[in-house]
Amino acid sequence: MINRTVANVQEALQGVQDGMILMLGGFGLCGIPENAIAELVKLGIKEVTCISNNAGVDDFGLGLLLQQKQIKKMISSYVGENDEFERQMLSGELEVELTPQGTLAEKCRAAQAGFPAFYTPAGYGTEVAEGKETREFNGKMYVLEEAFKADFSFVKAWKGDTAGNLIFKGTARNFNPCMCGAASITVAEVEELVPAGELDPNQIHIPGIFVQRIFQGNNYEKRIEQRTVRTRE
Amino acid sequence: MINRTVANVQEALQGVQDGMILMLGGFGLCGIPENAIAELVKLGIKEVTCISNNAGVDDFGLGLLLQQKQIKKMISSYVGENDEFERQMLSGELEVELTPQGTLAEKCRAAQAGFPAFYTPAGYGTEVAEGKETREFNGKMYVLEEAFKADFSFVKAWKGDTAGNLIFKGTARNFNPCMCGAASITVAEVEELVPAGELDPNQIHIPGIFVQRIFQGNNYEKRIEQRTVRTRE
Amino acid sequence: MLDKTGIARRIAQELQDGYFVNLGIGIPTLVANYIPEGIDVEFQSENGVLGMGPFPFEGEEDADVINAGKQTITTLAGASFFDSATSFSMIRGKHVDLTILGAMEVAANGDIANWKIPGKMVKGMGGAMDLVASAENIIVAMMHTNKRGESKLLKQCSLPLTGVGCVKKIVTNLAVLEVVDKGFKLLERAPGVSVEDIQNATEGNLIIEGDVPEMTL
Amino acid sequence: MLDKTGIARRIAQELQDGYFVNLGIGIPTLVANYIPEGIDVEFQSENGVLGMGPFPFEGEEDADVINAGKQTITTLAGASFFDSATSFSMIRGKHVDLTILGAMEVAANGDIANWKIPGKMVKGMGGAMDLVASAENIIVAMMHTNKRGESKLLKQCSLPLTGVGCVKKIVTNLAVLEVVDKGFKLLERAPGVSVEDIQNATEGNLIIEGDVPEMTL
Repeated sequence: MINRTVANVQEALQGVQDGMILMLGGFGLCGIPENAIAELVKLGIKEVTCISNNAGVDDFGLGLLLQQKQIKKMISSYVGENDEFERQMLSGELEVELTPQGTLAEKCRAAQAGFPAFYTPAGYGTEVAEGKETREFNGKMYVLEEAFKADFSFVKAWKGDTAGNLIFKGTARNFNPCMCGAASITVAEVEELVPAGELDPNQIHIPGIFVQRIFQGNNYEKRIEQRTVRTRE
Repeated sequence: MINRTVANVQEALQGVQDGMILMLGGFGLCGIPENAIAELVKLGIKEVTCISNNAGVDDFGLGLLLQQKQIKKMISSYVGENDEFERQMLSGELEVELTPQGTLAEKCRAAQAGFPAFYTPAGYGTEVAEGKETREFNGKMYVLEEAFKADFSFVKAWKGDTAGNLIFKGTARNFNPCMCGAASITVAEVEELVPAGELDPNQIHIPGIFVQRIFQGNNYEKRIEQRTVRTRE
Repeated sequence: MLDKTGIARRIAQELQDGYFVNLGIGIPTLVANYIPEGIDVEFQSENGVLGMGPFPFEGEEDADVINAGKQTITTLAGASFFDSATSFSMIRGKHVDLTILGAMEVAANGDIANWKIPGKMVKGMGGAMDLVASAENIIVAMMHTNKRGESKLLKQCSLPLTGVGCVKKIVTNLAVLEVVDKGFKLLERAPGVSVEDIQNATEGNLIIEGDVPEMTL
Repeated sequence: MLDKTGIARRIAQELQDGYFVNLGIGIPTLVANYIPEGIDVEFQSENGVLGMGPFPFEGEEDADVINAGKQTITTLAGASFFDSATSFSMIRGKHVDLTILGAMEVAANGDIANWKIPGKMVKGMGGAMDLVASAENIIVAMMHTNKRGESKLLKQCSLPLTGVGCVKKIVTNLAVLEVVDKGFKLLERAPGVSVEDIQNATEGNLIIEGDVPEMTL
């Protein structure tokens, strides 16, 4: 077994530099790599490009990096819940590449799987397709989208083992598996790190080969953005 | 919950006709849809095209359909263990499209995921690429491969529920998940069919949306092709 | 005239037994509350869940189980969780039977705009571009006019598009319309709304054939 | 001169700590028996397993747990099972560090042929085309000559290709060779084999620089 563990978040982020392209898992605040984000803030890494479906909220998630003006460019599908994001984008301080959500996921998966590009119907006829090759297959139009290239990928899993195998929980899975192995170095933080052999090999969501560094995260807040409930009758 | 169960293999195969394109899961004899194959033999369906990584062995798996001359064309990556296959192919009785294994898997996955085509490096510069578009991305050459189009997909899972959710076991997983939802109708046979709600939603390998019909299989032989063992010291 | 709940109730009548349905944020989310009796449908949310149930009881919220609107949810028997790539395989691969989403503008040729007002508002397209480019069956749920009283059913969209020629049906507070070759075909009027009311609120070509029935809810 | 076991032992010296390795059918499979002490490697098999262990004890074979050669296997702590698409994501995405496979012919430009003899034998390419087109690091394990005594290290392949310009290193019963710009560079001789023996058995351009050491096993 190849041991993928590192001692802590500091070791996990070694090599992260200003100007890098970073992938970050999560959907809204669900399943985000909270420890890695906190460390990026602490390190004061600047001018980074972040590939992430959302940009957190004003005071949590990637919103923390936005507040510190650490982000040069965001590649996301949705920014609806973040006022600071919208402000920086409309003022031109922040470069933003809005990408359809399924295209965003597949651009990660293509990088993970060694596909240079793929054809998707999403965005055909819209400004997303401007400057991109379009092509007809079987009477339908498609846009050619290229795989992402990133330096680091930060993901959050529920359980992981020392071999780097990951299991996600509920909808906290989202973009995390697609981003594993999609960057030069994939860093996974987990709620529970167990010795290799404890996880059922049949139930691994992401095999350790896609993960370079894994560590036991801590102090997860797991904030809820929209607490919606029903009352007992 | 949308109920995907059918009573038996007969009901599961309703609508299968001569000349259709069929996908069949399995790698060698591991994880093949034994019940569906037996029924195809019994029904005497003719002139079918089979998309399957292998063609079984002379007296089991798809080899049974080859013996009965039911197959017009095979699309496979490997035929090494089947003498009748090799004989029919070399004599020209059987049309064969040999496809690199990763390309075969991805042509299924592309059909499942709504991608019309993809670029892969596999086969560039070989006869597999003849007549196909090739293209350079980042200094490397790729071949354009199109998604499969199939009428029925027959897969075998370990456990399944009435909603069509599937869990596979060990390396019997192989092509089965990639073929789910890759044909007009996906038929899953399972070793154990349980009521919806019994499987952990976090541990489903294939969600029921990719499966149209599911049934409890029986009499699985699960033959071993190469029984290799070590002796206790 | 319908309120948002009424729109959702009318759209719920479009659900058919065995449908897998993706509901957008806003009015579409309400559709789940009005599933006709005797049919089974399953709701997919593009953040990675199939088989969504109602909101959780207070105290039972799980931060790891949300829908695409970031609302806490529950799951029903037979549910499954999956990653974003798989989620859009369901959508792009046409395994989802019906998509219901909101819009800022719809054009008579089926174009839809719902993600951006240049220089003013940019929410992002989220999964909407994938959904509208892929689905065979798209219903738009929206008010017939915007806050300034201007029609949202146009000859041509003025805002950046989300997708081209994809909308099949529209349910508004005033009417049910089908997108056909030459414009919006009026299928039903909302209770108490006249054909003239609808005509006045519709900028794009409105096609009226024979008597237009009032919808039943 | 080496036997098949010897070839496997020599190739095992190429393994490095932390390598994920894909082993082809035949001689490559034997490499797993000679992992150098003190390093950790993991074996991937393209039918969907990472972390392969030794063959099972008699009576413990599981029909659902095999390798790409259809042999019954076991798994080690930290192993995982996955589907074929994911398996080739590992291969195509360059997550597998080293590929070791057999060949019928290798050319001086790195071309390889190992899947078909037109009109005579067609085994199929299996995963070999994906492996050779993707891997950065490919070692071919084979006999230096075929059954008729003809060289398998050629100026140009005569059989249908599996991949172009991809082979980096070759370990045969006679020698270790590296594929360089102008041909096969002789790195090591097998025990008891002379440079002349290797020259005589090599049709493609053989590059000999200085004294060629005998390999140590």
